[in-house]
Amino acid sequence: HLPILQWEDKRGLAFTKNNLSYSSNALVIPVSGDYYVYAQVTFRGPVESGHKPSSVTEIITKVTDSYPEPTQLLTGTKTLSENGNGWFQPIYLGAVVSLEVGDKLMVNVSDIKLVDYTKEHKTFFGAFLL
Amino acid sequence: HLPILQWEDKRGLAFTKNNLSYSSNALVIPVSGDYYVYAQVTFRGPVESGHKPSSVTEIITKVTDSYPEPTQLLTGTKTLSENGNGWFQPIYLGAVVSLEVGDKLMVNVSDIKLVDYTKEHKTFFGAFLL
Amino acid sequence: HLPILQWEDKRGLAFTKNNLSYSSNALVIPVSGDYYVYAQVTFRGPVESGHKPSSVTEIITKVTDSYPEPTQLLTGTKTLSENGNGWFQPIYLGAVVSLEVGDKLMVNVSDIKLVDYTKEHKTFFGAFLL
Amino acid sequence: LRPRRHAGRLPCPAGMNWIETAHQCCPQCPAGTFLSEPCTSPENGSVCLACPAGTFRAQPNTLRECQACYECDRQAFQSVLSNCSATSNVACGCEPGRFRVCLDKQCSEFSCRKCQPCTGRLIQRPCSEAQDTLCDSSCKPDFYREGDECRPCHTSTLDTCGKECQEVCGSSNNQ
Repeated sequence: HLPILQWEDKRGLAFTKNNLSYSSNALVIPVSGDYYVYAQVTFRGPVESGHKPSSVTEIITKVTDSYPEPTQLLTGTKTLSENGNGWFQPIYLGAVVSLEVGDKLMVNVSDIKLVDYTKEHKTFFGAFLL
Repeated sequence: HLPILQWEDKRGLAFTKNNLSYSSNALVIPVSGDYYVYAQVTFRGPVESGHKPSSVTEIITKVTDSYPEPTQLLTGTKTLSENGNGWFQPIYLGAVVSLEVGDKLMVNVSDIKLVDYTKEHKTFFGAFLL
Repeated sequence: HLPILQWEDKRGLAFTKNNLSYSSNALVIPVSGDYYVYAQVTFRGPVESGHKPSSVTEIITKVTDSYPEPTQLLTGTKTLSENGNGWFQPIYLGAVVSLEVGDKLMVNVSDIKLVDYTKEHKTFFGAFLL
Repeated sequence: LRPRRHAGRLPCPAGMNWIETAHQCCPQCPAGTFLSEPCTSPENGSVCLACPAGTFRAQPNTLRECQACYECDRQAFQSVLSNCSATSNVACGCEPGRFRVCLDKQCSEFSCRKCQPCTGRLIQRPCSEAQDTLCDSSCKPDFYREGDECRPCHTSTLDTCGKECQEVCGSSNNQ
Protein backbone atom coordinates (compact mmCIF):
# COMPACT_ATOMS: atom_id res chain seq x y z
CA HIS A 1 0.00 0.00 0.00
CA LEU A 2 0.98 3.60 -0.47
CA PRO A 3 2.29 5.50 2.56
CA ILE A 4 -0.30 6.98 4.90
CA LEU A 5 -0.09 10.59 6.00
CA GLN A 6 -0.12 11.56 9.67
CA TRP A 7 -2.12 14.62 10.74
CA GLU A 8 -2.24 17.23 13.50
CA ASP A 9 -5.77 17.21 14.95
CA LYS A 10 -5.66 19.78 17.75
CA ARG A 11 -3.23 22.61 17.27
CA GLY A 12 -3.55 25.63 15.01
CA LEU A 13 -6.46 25.46 12.55
CA ALA A 14 -6.94 21.73 13.21
CA PHE A 15 -9.90 20.51 15.28
CA THR A 16 -12.27 17.58 15.60
CA LYS A 17 -15.79 17.71 17.02
CA ASN A 18 -19.20 15.97 17.05
CA ASN A 19 -17.35 12.77 17.97
CA LEU A 20 -15.49 12.65 14.70
CA SER A 21 -12.17 11.56 16.17
CA TYR A 22 -8.65 11.09 14.89
CA SER A 23 -6.54 8.08 15.86
CA SER A 24 -3.75 6.04 14.20
CA ASN A 25 -3.60 8.37 11.21
CA ALA A 26 -7.31 8.03 10.51
CA LEU A 27 -10.55 9.96 10.95
CA VAL A 28 -12.97 7.61 12.71
CA ILE A 29 -16.63 7.88 11.70
CA PRO A 30 -18.88 8.19 14.80
CA VAL A 31 -22.29 7.75 13.12
CA SER A 32 -23.37 6.20 9.84
CA GLY A 33 -24.39 8.63 7.13
CA ASP A 34 -23.30 10.61 4.10
CA TYR A 35 -20.19 12.70 4.60
CA TYR A 36 -18.46 15.27 2.42
CA VAL A 37 -14.86 14.12 2.64
CA TYR A 38 -12.01 16.28 1.36
CA ALA A 39 -8.23 16.60 1.43
CA GLN A 40 -5.56 18.70 -0.19
CA VAL A 41 -1.95 17.62 -0.39
CA THR A 42 0.68 20.03 -1.65
CA PHE A 43 3.54 18.10 -3.20
CA ARG A 44 6.86 19.80 -3.74
CA GLY A 45 10.32 18.89 -5.05
CA PRO A 46 12.94 18.17 -5.92
CA VAL A 47 13.81 16.56 -2.64
CA GLU A 48 17.04 15.04 -3.84
CA SER A 49 18.70 16.18 -7.00
CA GLY A 50 18.36 13.75 -9.81
CA HIS A 51 15.30 12.05 -8.31
CA LYS A 52 12.51 13.61 -10.33
CA PRO A 53 9.21 11.77 -9.96
CA SER A 54 7.11 11.53 -13.09
CA SER A 55 3.86 11.92 -11.18
CA VAL A 56 2.28 12.44 -7.78
CA THR A 57 -0.83 10.76 -6.42
CA GLU A 58 -3.18 11.40 -3.51
CA ILE A 59 -5.83 8.88 -2.46
CA ILE A 60 -8.51 9.16 0.25
CA THR A 61 -9.02 5.61 1.46
CA LYS A 62 -11.60 3.92 3.67
CA VAL A 63 -10.78 1.04 5.99
CA THR A 64 -13.65 -0.86 7.55
CA ASP A 65 -14.05 -3.87 9.81
CA SER A 66 -16.56 -5.29 7.35
CA TYR A 67 -13.97 -5.78 4.61
CA PRO A 68 -10.32 -6.84 4.83
CA GLU A 69 -8.99 -4.46 2.17
CA PRO A 70 -8.98 -0.68 2.02
CA THR A 71 -11.36 0.99 -0.44
CA GLN A 72 -10.10 3.86 -2.57
CA LEU A 73 -12.74 6.60 -2.34
CA LEU A 74 -11.12 9.53 -4.18
CA THR A 75 -7.94 9.71 -6.23
CA GLY A 76 -5.99 12.58 -7.75
CA THR A 77 -3.09 11.72 -10.03
CA LYS A 78 -1.00 14.38 -11.81
CA THR A 79 2.02 13.92 -14.04
CA LEU A 80 4.80 16.41 -13.52
CA SER A 81 6.24 18.41 -16.37
CA GLU A 82 8.24 20.88 -14.34
CA ASN A 83 11.82 20.59 -15.47
CA GLY A 84 13.56 19.77 -12.25
CA ASN A 85 14.23 22.86 -10.19
CA GLY A 86 11.83 23.72 -7.40
CA TRP A 87 8.27 22.68 -8.17
CA PHE A 88 4.91 22.74 -6.30
CA GLN A 89 1.78 20.77 -7.14
CA PRO A 90 -1.38 20.92 -5.01
CA ILE A 91 -4.05 18.21 -5.44
CA TYR A 92 -7.51 18.83 -3.96
CA LEU A 93 -10.11 16.06 -3.64
CA GLY A 94 -13.64 16.24 -2.26
CA ALA A 95 -16.90 14.32 -2.60
CA VAL A 96 -19.86 12.83 -0.76
CA VAL A 97 -19.45 9.22 0.36
CA SER A 98 -21.68 6.93 2.40
CA LEU A 99 -19.91 5.75 5.54
CA GLU A 100 -20.71 3.42 8.43
CA VAL A 101 -20.01 4.01 12.07
CA GLY A 102 -16.43 2.85 12.81
CA ASP A 103 -15.17 3.34 9.27
CA LYS A 104 -11.72 4.92 9.14
CA LEU A 105 -10.62 7.50 6.55
CA MET A 106 -6.98 7.99 5.62
CA VAL A 107 -4.93 9.82 3.04
CA ASN A 108 -2.32 7.90 1.06
CA VAL A 109 0.31 9.50 -1.14
CA SER A 110 2.64 8.20 -3.80
CA ASP A 111 5.78 9.49 -2.04
CA ILE A 112 5.75 10.88 1.46
CA LYS A 113 9.08 12.66 0.94
CA LEU A 114 7.39 14.93 -1.63
CA VAL A 115 4.62 16.13 0.72
CA ASP A 116 4.85 19.75 1.84
CA TYR A 117 3.96 19.43 5.51
CA THR A 118 5.59 22.78 6.44
CA LYS A 119 2.40 24.88 6.60
CA GLU A 120 -1.02 23.71 7.84
CA HIS A 121 -2.84 25.77 5.18
CA LYS A 122 -1.15 23.94 2.31
CA THR A 123 -1.94 20.33 3.21
CA PHE A 124 -5.20 19.50 5.02
CA PHE A 125 -7.83 16.79 5.44
CA GLY A 126 -11.39 16.77 6.78
CA ALA A 127 -14.96 15.54 6.65
CA PHE A 128 -18.43 16.68 7.72
CA LEU A 129 -21.77 14.91 8.02
CA LEU A 130 -24.47 16.17 5.64
CA HIS B 1 -21.85 22.27 -27.39
CA LEU B 2 -19.16 20.22 -25.71
CA PRO B 3 -19.68 16.48 -25.17
CA ILE B 4 -21.67 15.49 -22.04
CA LEU B 5 -20.37 12.80 -19.71
CA GLN B 6 -22.47 9.78 -18.78
CA TRP B 7 -22.39 8.55 -15.18
CA GLU B 8 -22.98 5.40 -13.14
CA ASP B 9 -25.55 6.22 -10.41
CA LYS B 10 -26.10 2.94 -8.59
CA ARG B 11 -23.14 0.60 -8.52
CA GLY B 12 -19.99 0.82 -6.42
CA LEU B 13 -19.55 4.13 -4.58
CA ALA B 14 -22.29 5.78 -6.66
CA PHE B 15 -25.71 6.49 -5.15
CA THR B 16 -28.57 8.97 -5.32
CA LYS B 17 -31.02 9.75 -2.51
CA ASN B 18 -33.45 12.38 -1.17
CA ASN B 19 -35.11 12.41 -4.61
CA LEU B 20 -32.02 13.75 -6.29
CA SER B 21 -32.27 11.55 -9.38
CA TYR B 22 -30.11 10.84 -12.39
CA SER B 23 -31.56 10.57 -15.88
CA SER B 24 -30.31 11.27 -19.42
CA ASN B 25 -26.82 12.13 -18.21
CA ALA B 26 -28.07 14.72 -15.75
CA LEU B 27 -28.72 15.12 -12.03
CA VAL B 28 -32.31 16.33 -11.69
CA ILE B 29 -33.03 18.80 -8.87
CA PRO B 30 -36.02 17.68 -6.78
CA VAL B 31 -36.52 20.81 -4.68
CA SER B 32 -35.49 24.43 -5.15
CA GLY B 33 -32.63 25.62 -2.97
CA ASP B 34 -28.90 26.17 -2.67
CA TYR B 35 -26.76 23.16 -3.53
CA TYR B 36 -23.06 22.49 -3.27
CA VAL B 37 -22.31 21.03 -6.68
CA TYR B 38 -18.96 19.36 -7.44
CA ALA B 39 -17.24 17.20 -10.02
CA GLN B 40 -13.76 15.88 -10.70
CA VAL B 41 -12.68 14.69 -14.12
CA THR B 42 -9.32 13.00 -14.54
CA PHE B 43 -8.05 13.56 -18.05
CA ARG B 44 -5.32 11.35 -19.44
CA GLY B 45 -3.40 10.93 -22.68
CA PRO B 46 -2.04 10.47 -25.17
CA VAL B 47 -4.99 8.74 -26.75
CA GLU B 48 -3.67 8.68 -30.27
CA SER B 49 -0.04 9.28 -30.97
CA GLY B 50 0.56 12.66 -32.44
CA HIS B 51 -2.76 14.10 -31.26
CA LYS B 52 -1.62 16.11 -28.25
CA PRO B 53 -4.28 18.51 -27.02
CA SER B 54 -3.07 21.89 -25.84
CA SER B 55 -5.66 22.07 -23.07
CA VAL B 56 -8.45 20.24 -21.26
CA THR B 57 -11.69 21.75 -20.00
CA GLU B 58 -14.42 20.61 -17.62
CA ILE B 59 -17.70 22.54 -17.27
CA ILE B 60 -20.62 21.91 -14.90
CA THR B 61 -23.70 23.10 -16.81
CA LYS B 62 -27.31 23.74 -15.86
CA VAL B 63 -30.23 23.12 -18.22
CA THR B 64 -33.66 24.42 -17.25
CA ASP B 65 -37.12 24.61 -18.76
CA SER B 66 -37.09 28.32 -17.96
CA TYR B 67 -34.43 29.10 -20.56
CA PRO B 68 -33.61 27.59 -23.96
CA GLU B 69 -29.83 27.68 -23.54
CA PRO B 70 -27.60 25.84 -21.02
CA THR B 71 -25.91 27.96 -18.34
CA GLN B 72 -22.26 27.33 -17.50
CA LEU B 73 -22.02 27.20 -13.69
CA LEU B 74 -18.39 26.17 -13.06
CA THR B 75 -15.47 25.84 -15.46
CA GLY B 76 -11.95 24.47 -15.10
CA THR B 77 -9.57 24.97 -18.02
CA LYS B 78 -5.94 23.78 -17.86
CA THR B 79 -3.28 23.98 -20.57
CA LEU B 80 -1.09 20.94 -20.90
CA SER B 81 2.68 21.15 -20.86
CA GLU B 82 3.44 17.45 -20.54
CA ASN B 83 5.67 16.53 -23.43
CA GLY B 84 3.65 13.80 -24.99
CA ASN B 85 4.10 10.43 -23.36
CA GLY B 86 1.58 9.36 -20.75
CA TRP B 87 0.04 12.27 -18.85
CA PHE B 88 -2.69 12.68 -16.19
CA GLN B 89 -4.53 15.88 -15.28
CA PRO B 90 -7.32 15.97 -12.68
CA ILE B 91 -9.65 19.00 -12.57
CA TYR B 92 -11.86 19.46 -9.48
CA LEU B 93 -14.72 21.98 -9.38
CA GLY B 94 -17.11 22.75 -6.56
CA ALA B 95 -19.32 25.65 -5.45
CA VAL B 96 -22.72 26.65 -4.10
CA VAL B 97 -25.36 27.46 -6.74
CA SER B 98 -29.02 28.36 -6.45
CA LEU B 99 -31.18 25.85 -8.31
CA GLU B 100 -34.88 25.44 -9.06
CA VAL B 101 -36.86 22.23 -8.95
CA GLY B 102 -36.54 20.47 -12.30
CA ASP B 103 -33.18 21.99 -13.17
CA LYS B 104 -30.72 19.52 -14.67
CA LEU B 105 -26.97 19.45 -13.96
CA MET B 106 -24.49 17.97 -16.41
CA VAL B 107 -20.73 17.77 -16.88
CA ASN B 108 -19.26 18.74 -20.25
CA VAL B 109 -15.68 18.10 -21.29
CA SER B 110 -13.50 19.41 -24.08
CA ASP B 111 -12.69 15.92 -25.40
CA ILE B 112 -14.44 12.79 -24.21
CA LYS B 113 -11.66 10.55 -25.52
CA LEU B 114 -9.30 12.06 -22.92
CA VAL B 115 -11.50 11.26 -19.90
CA ASP B 116 -10.20 8.56 -17.54
CA TYR B 117 -13.39 6.61 -16.80
CA THR B 118 -11.52 3.46 -15.72
CA LYS B 119 -11.81 3.97 -11.93
CA GLU B 120 -14.80 5.46 -10.10
CA HIS B 121 -12.56 7.22 -7.58
CA LYS B 122 -10.78 9.26 -10.28
CA THR B 123 -13.76 10.84 -12.06
CA PHE B 124 -16.91 11.68 -10.06
CA PHE B 125 -19.85 14.11 -9.90
CA GLY B 126 -22.33 15.04 -7.17
CA ALA B 127 -24.45 17.60 -5.37
CA PHE B 128 -26.06 18.09 -1.96
CA LEU B 129 -28.68 20.49 -0.65
CA LEU B 130 -27.42 22.91 2.01
CA HIS C 1 0.65 41.37 1.73
CA LEU C 2 -0.48 39.82 -1.51
CA PRO C 3 -3.14 41.63 -3.56
CA ILE C 4 -6.77 40.98 -2.53
CA LEU C 5 -9.36 40.07 -5.14
CA GLN C 6 -12.60 42.03 -5.53
CA TRP C 7 -15.83 40.12 -6.15
CA GLU C 8 -19.28 40.62 -7.69
CA ASP C 9 -21.88 39.64 -5.04
CA LYS C 10 -25.25 40.32 -6.69
CA ARG C 11 -25.33 39.93 -10.44
CA GLY C 12 -25.42 36.73 -12.47
CA LEU C 13 -24.72 33.55 -10.46
CA ALA C 14 -23.44 35.56 -7.48
CA PHE C 15 -25.59 35.93 -4.34
CA THR C 16 -25.32 36.29 -0.59
CA LYS C 17 -27.94 35.23 1.95
CA ASN C 18 -28.49 34.22 5.58
CA ASN C 19 -26.71 37.43 6.59
CA LEU C 20 -23.44 36.31 5.09
CA SER C 21 -22.55 39.69 3.59
CA TYR C 22 -19.86 41.01 1.30
CA SER C 23 -18.10 44.32 1.94
CA SER C 24 -14.64 45.76 1.24
CA ASN C 25 -13.55 42.70 -0.69
CA ALA C 26 -14.44 40.33 2.14
CA LEU C 27 -17.16 37.90 3.16
CA VAL C 28 -18.27 38.90 6.66
CA ILE C 29 -19.22 36.07 9.02
CA PRO C 30 -22.64 36.74 10.63
CA VAL C 31 -22.64 33.97 13.25
CA SER C 32 -19.86 31.95 14.87
CA GLY C 33 -19.54 28.36 13.71
CA ASP C 34 -17.85 25.94 11.33
CA TYR C 35 -17.99 26.96 7.70
CA TYR C 36 -16.96 25.19 4.52
CA VAL C 37 -15.00 27.90 2.74
CA TYR C 38 -13.96 27.54 -0.90
CA ALA C 39 -12.57 29.51 -3.81
CA GLN C 40 -11.32 28.85 -7.31
CA VAL C 41 -9.06 31.26 -9.17
CA THR C 42 -8.28 30.65 -12.83
CA PHE C 43 -4.90 32.12 -13.62
CA ARG C 44 -3.97 32.70 -17.25
CA GLY C 45 -0.75 33.78 -18.93
CA PRO C 46 -0.17 37.21 -20.40
CA VAL C 47 0.24 37.09 -24.17
CA GLU C 48 3.56 38.67 -24.77
CA SER C 49 5.15 40.26 -21.81
CA GLY C 50 8.60 38.81 -21.30
CA HIS C 51 7.84 38.40 -17.61
CA LYS C 52 6.90 34.72 -17.30
CA PRO C 53 5.89 33.94 -13.72
CA SER C 54 7.43 30.79 -12.25
CA SER C 55 4.42 30.08 -10.06
CA VAL C 56 0.93 31.22 -9.09
CA THR C 57 -0.53 31.26 -5.60
CA GLU C 58 -4.04 31.60 -4.18
CA ILE C 59 -4.63 32.08 -0.44
CA ILE C 60 -7.91 32.26 1.48
CA THR C 61 -7.21 34.57 4.42
CA LYS C 62 -9.08 35.43 7.60
CA VAL C 63 -8.94 38.89 9.18
CA THR C 64 -10.35 39.27 12.67
CA ASP C 65 -10.63 42.06 15.20
CA SER C 66 -9.15 39.78 17.84
CA TYR C 67 -5.76 39.60 16.13
CA PRO C 68 -3.80 42.29 14.25
CA GLU C 69 -2.52 40.07 11.47
CA PRO C 70 -4.34 38.09 8.79
CA THR C 71 -4.39 34.31 9.16
CA GLN C 72 -3.77 32.16 6.10
CA LEU C 73 -6.49 29.48 6.12
CA LEU C 74 -5.96 27.69 2.80
CA THR C 75 -3.16 27.99 0.24
CA GLY C 76 -2.70 26.62 -3.26
CA THR C 77 0.68 27.15 -4.92
CA LYS C 78 1.50 25.77 -8.36
CA THR C 79 4.70 26.18 -10.37
CA LEU C 80 4.23 26.80 -14.05
CA SER C 81 5.89 24.72 -16.70
CA GLU C 82 3.92 25.87 -19.70
CA ASN C 83 6.37 27.42 -22.14
CA GLY C 84 3.98 29.32 -24.36
CA ASN C 85 2.26 32.47 -23.21
CA GLY C 86 -1.34 31.40 -23.61
CA TRP C 87 -1.52 29.21 -20.49
CA PHE C 88 -4.40 28.51 -18.07
CA GLN C 89 -4.10 27.21 -14.50
CA PRO C 90 -7.11 26.86 -12.19
CA ILE C 91 -6.52 26.46 -8.42
CA TYR C 92 -9.42 25.22 -6.25
CA LEU C 93 -9.32 25.36 -2.44
CA GLY C 94 -11.94 24.26 0.06
CA ALA C 95 -12.08 23.17 3.70
CA VAL C 96 -13.94 23.49 6.99
CA VAL C 97 -12.73 26.27 9.28
CA SER C 98 -14.01 27.53 12.62
CA LEU C 99 -14.96 31.20 12.41
CA GLU C 100 -16.23 33.85 14.80
CA VAL C 101 -18.95 36.39 14.15
CA GLY C 102 -17.36 39.43 12.46
CA ASP C 103 -14.46 37.50 10.96
CA LYS C 104 -13.69 38.53 7.39
CA LEU C 105 -12.64 36.13 4.60
CA MET C 106 -10.65 37.28 1.59
CA VAL C 107 -8.81 35.78 -1.35
CA ASN C 108 -5.23 36.87 -2.03
CA VAL C 109 -3.30 36.06 -5.18
CA SER C 110 0.34 36.21 -6.14
CA ASP C 111 -0.30 38.48 -9.16
CA ILE C 112 -3.63 40.11 -9.90
CA LYS C 113 -2.73 40.67 -13.58
CA LEU C 114 -2.72 36.89 -14.05
CA VAL C 115 -6.27 36.36 -12.78
CA ASP C 116 -8.88 35.46 -15.39
CA TYR C 117 -11.77 37.75 -14.45
CA THR C 118 -13.56 37.46 -17.81
CA LYS C 119 -16.19 34.79 -16.94
CA GLU C 120 -17.95 34.32 -13.58
CA HIS C 121 -17.83 30.50 -13.82
CA LYS C 122 -14.02 30.39 -13.93
CA THR C 123 -13.13 32.35 -10.79
CA PHE C 124 -15.43 32.17 -7.74
CA PHE C 125 -15.47 32.33 -3.93
CA GLY C 126 -17.96 31.27 -1.28
CA ALA C 127 -18.75 29.81 2.11
CA PHE C 128 -21.60 28.05 3.91
CA LEU C 129 -22.35 27.27 7.54
CA LEU C 130 -22.38 23.56 8.43
CA LEU D 1 -66.74 19.89 -12.86
CA ARG D 2 -63.58 21.67 -11.97
CA PRO D 3 -60.33 20.29 -13.27
CA ARG D 4 -58.38 18.86 -10.36
CA ARG D 5 -55.24 20.90 -9.75
CA HIS D 6 -52.54 18.72 -11.09
CA ALA D 7 -49.87 18.06 -8.49
CA GLY D 8 -47.33 17.67 -11.26
CA ARG D 9 -46.39 19.96 -14.09
CA LEU D 10 -48.65 20.62 -17.02
CA PRO D 11 -47.19 21.11 -20.49
CA CYS D 12 -47.50 24.86 -21.06
CA PRO D 13 -48.65 26.49 -24.27
CA ALA D 14 -46.07 28.23 -26.45
CA GLY D 15 -44.67 31.39 -24.90
CA MET D 16 -45.41 30.18 -21.39
CA ASN D 17 -43.36 28.21 -18.83
CA TRP D 18 -44.38 26.15 -15.81
CA ILE D 19 -43.64 28.04 -12.60
CA GLU D 20 -43.28 25.65 -9.67
CA THR D 21 -43.83 28.28 -6.97
CA ALA D 22 -46.99 29.53 -8.66
CA HIS D 23 -47.96 25.99 -9.65
CA GLN D 24 -49.14 27.13 -13.05
CA CYS D 25 -48.01 28.23 -16.48
CA CYS D 26 -46.99 31.87 -16.76
CA PRO D 27 -46.05 34.03 -19.76
CA GLN D 28 -42.31 34.16 -20.46
CA CYS D 29 -40.47 37.41 -19.85
CA PRO D 30 -39.03 38.89 -23.03
CA ALA D 31 -35.32 38.83 -23.80
CA GLY D 32 -33.54 41.58 -21.85
CA THR D 33 -35.68 40.98 -18.75
CA PHE D 34 -36.03 38.41 -15.98
CA LEU D 35 -38.90 37.07 -13.89
CA SER D 36 -39.37 39.21 -10.79
CA GLU D 37 -42.82 37.90 -9.84
CA PRO D 38 -44.71 34.99 -11.43
CA CYS D 39 -48.24 35.57 -12.71
CA THR D 40 -51.09 34.95 -10.28
CA SER D 41 -53.09 33.30 -13.04
CA PRO D 42 -52.19 32.30 -16.58
CA GLU D 43 -54.38 35.08 -17.93
CA ASN D 44 -52.51 37.92 -16.34
CA GLY D 45 -48.85 38.65 -16.95
CA SER D 46 -45.68 37.79 -15.10
CA VAL D 47 -43.85 40.70 -13.52
CA CYS D 48 -40.65 41.08 -15.54
CA LEU D 49 -37.87 43.53 -14.74
CA ALA D 50 -35.09 44.78 -17.00
CA CYS D 51 -31.72 43.07 -16.64
CA PRO D 52 -29.47 45.21 -14.42
CA ALA D 53 -26.45 46.82 -16.06
CA GLY D 54 -23.72 44.28 -16.67
CA THR D 55 -26.18 41.42 -17.17
CA PHE D 56 -28.27 40.13 -20.07
CA ARG D 57 -30.86 37.59 -21.23
CA ALA D 58 -30.68 36.77 -24.91
CA GLN D 59 -33.94 34.78 -24.96
CA PRO D 60 -37.47 34.86 -23.52
CA ASN D 61 -37.35 33.26 -20.07
CA THR D 62 -38.77 32.73 -16.64
CA LEU D 63 -35.45 32.89 -14.78
CA ARG D 64 -34.99 34.77 -11.53
CA GLU D 65 -31.81 36.52 -12.58
CA CYS D 66 -29.97 37.62 -15.70
CA GLN D 67 -26.61 36.22 -16.76
CA ALA D 68 -23.51 38.26 -15.92
CA CYS D 69 -21.79 39.65 -19.01
CA TYR D 70 -18.38 38.27 -19.88
CA GLU D 71 -15.47 40.71 -20.12
CA CYS D 72 -12.88 40.96 -22.84
CA ASP D 73 -9.38 40.04 -21.71
CA ARG D 74 -7.28 43.21 -21.97
CA GLN D 75 -4.18 41.28 -20.90
CA ALA D 76 -4.63 39.07 -23.95
CA PHE D 77 -4.99 42.15 -26.23
CA GLN D 78 -8.65 41.43 -26.82
CA SER D 79 -10.94 44.27 -27.89
CA VAL D 80 -14.69 44.73 -27.61
CA LEU D 81 -16.45 44.01 -30.93
CA SER D 82 -19.86 44.74 -29.42
CA ASN D 83 -20.72 45.78 -25.92
CA CYS D 84 -22.89 43.73 -23.60
CA SER D 85 -26.52 44.84 -23.92
CA ALA D 86 -29.63 43.71 -22.07
CA THR D 87 -30.17 41.08 -24.76
CA SER D 88 -26.65 40.03 -25.78
CA ASN D 89 -23.35 39.14 -24.19
CA VAL D 90 -20.19 41.13 -24.96
CA ALA D 91 -18.41 40.01 -28.15
CA CYS D 92 -14.62 40.10 -28.04
CA GLY D 93 -12.13 40.23 -30.88
CA CYS D 94 -8.51 41.27 -31.30
CA GLU D 95 -6.91 44.68 -31.27
CA PRO D 96 -5.82 45.96 -34.69
CA GLY D 97 -2.63 44.31 -35.93
CA ARG D 98 -3.38 41.09 -34.04
CA PHE D 99 -5.06 37.78 -34.80
CA ARG D 100 -6.80 35.09 -32.73
CA VAL D 101 -4.89 32.12 -31.31
CA CYS D 102 -7.62 29.73 -30.12
CA LEU D 103 -7.09 27.54 -27.08
CA ASP D 104 -9.49 24.87 -28.30
CA LYS D 105 -11.70 23.90 -31.21
CA GLN D 106 -14.62 25.99 -29.95
CA CYS D 107 -12.35 29.03 -29.59
CA SER D 108 -14.24 29.95 -26.41
CA GLU D 109 -10.83 31.05 -25.09
CA PHE D 110 -8.34 32.86 -27.28
CA SER D 111 -5.43 35.27 -27.07
CA CYS D 112 -4.42 37.86 -29.68
CA ARG D 113 -0.98 37.59 -31.19
CA LYS D 114 0.82 40.20 -33.27
CA CYS D 115 0.51 39.77 -37.05
CA GLN D 116 3.84 39.05 -38.72
CA PRO D 117 5.07 42.03 -40.77
CA CYS D 118 6.38 40.19 -43.90
CA THR D 119 9.42 42.48 -43.99
CA GLY D 120 10.93 42.35 -47.46
CA ARG D 121 8.28 40.04 -48.81
CA LEU D 122 5.00 40.43 -50.68
CA ILE D 123 1.85 39.70 -48.67
CA GLN D 124 -0.05 36.72 -50.03
CA ARG D 125 -2.94 37.11 -47.59
CA PRO D 126 -3.30 40.00 -45.18
CA CYS D 127 -3.65 39.44 -41.42
CA SER D 128 -7.25 39.09 -40.27
CA GLU D 129 -9.12 38.46 -37.05
CA ALA D 130 -8.96 34.75 -37.71
CA GLN D 131 -5.43 34.21 -39.01
CA ASP D 132 -1.93 35.61 -39.32
CA THR D 133 -0.53 37.35 -42.40
CA LEU D 134 0.58 34.91 -45.08
CA CYS D 135 3.88 36.14 -46.51
CA ASP D 136 5.17 35.31 -49.95
CA SER D 137 7.97 32.75 -49.75
CA SER D 138 10.30 34.75 -51.98
CA CYS D 139 11.80 38.15 -51.22
CA LYS D 140 10.63 41.36 -52.82
CA PRO D 141 12.77 43.01 -55.53
CA ASP D 142 15.80 44.81 -53.99
CA PHE D 143 15.73 42.37 -51.04
CA TYR D 144 18.00 39.36 -50.64
CA ARG D 145 17.51 36.25 -48.51
CA GLU D 146 19.60 35.69 -45.42
CA GLY D 147 18.51 32.64 -43.45
CA ASP D 148 14.73 32.94 -43.41
CA GLU D 149 14.82 36.74 -43.51
CA CYS D 150 14.71 39.17 -46.42
CA ARG D 151 17.21 42.03 -46.16
CA PRO D 152 17.14 45.25 -48.24
CA CYS D 153 20.00 45.53 -50.73
CA HIS D 154 20.88 49.07 -49.66
CA THR D 155 21.93 47.81 -46.27
CA SER D 156 24.41 45.41 -47.79
CA THR D 157 28.07 46.40 -47.97
CA LEU D 158 30.88 44.71 -49.90
CA ASP D 159 31.96 42.54 -47.01
CA THR D 160 28.41 41.57 -45.91
CA CYS D 161 27.16 40.91 -49.37
CA GLY D 162 27.36 37.15 -49.64
CA LYS D 163 26.57 35.00 -52.65
CA GLU D 164 22.77 35.42 -52.39
CA CYS D 165 23.15 39.14 -51.89
CA GLN D 166 25.54 39.42 -54.84
CA GLU D 167 23.09 37.66 -57.11
CA VAL D 168 20.17 39.89 -56.12
CA CYS D 169 21.73 43.18 -55.20
CA GLY D 170 24.81 42.96 -57.47
CA SER D 171 22.62 42.87 -60.65
CA SER D 172 20.44 45.73 -59.44
CA ASN D 173 23.56 47.76 -58.65
CA ASN D 174 24.89 47.31 -62.26
CA GLN D 175 21.71 48.53 -63.99
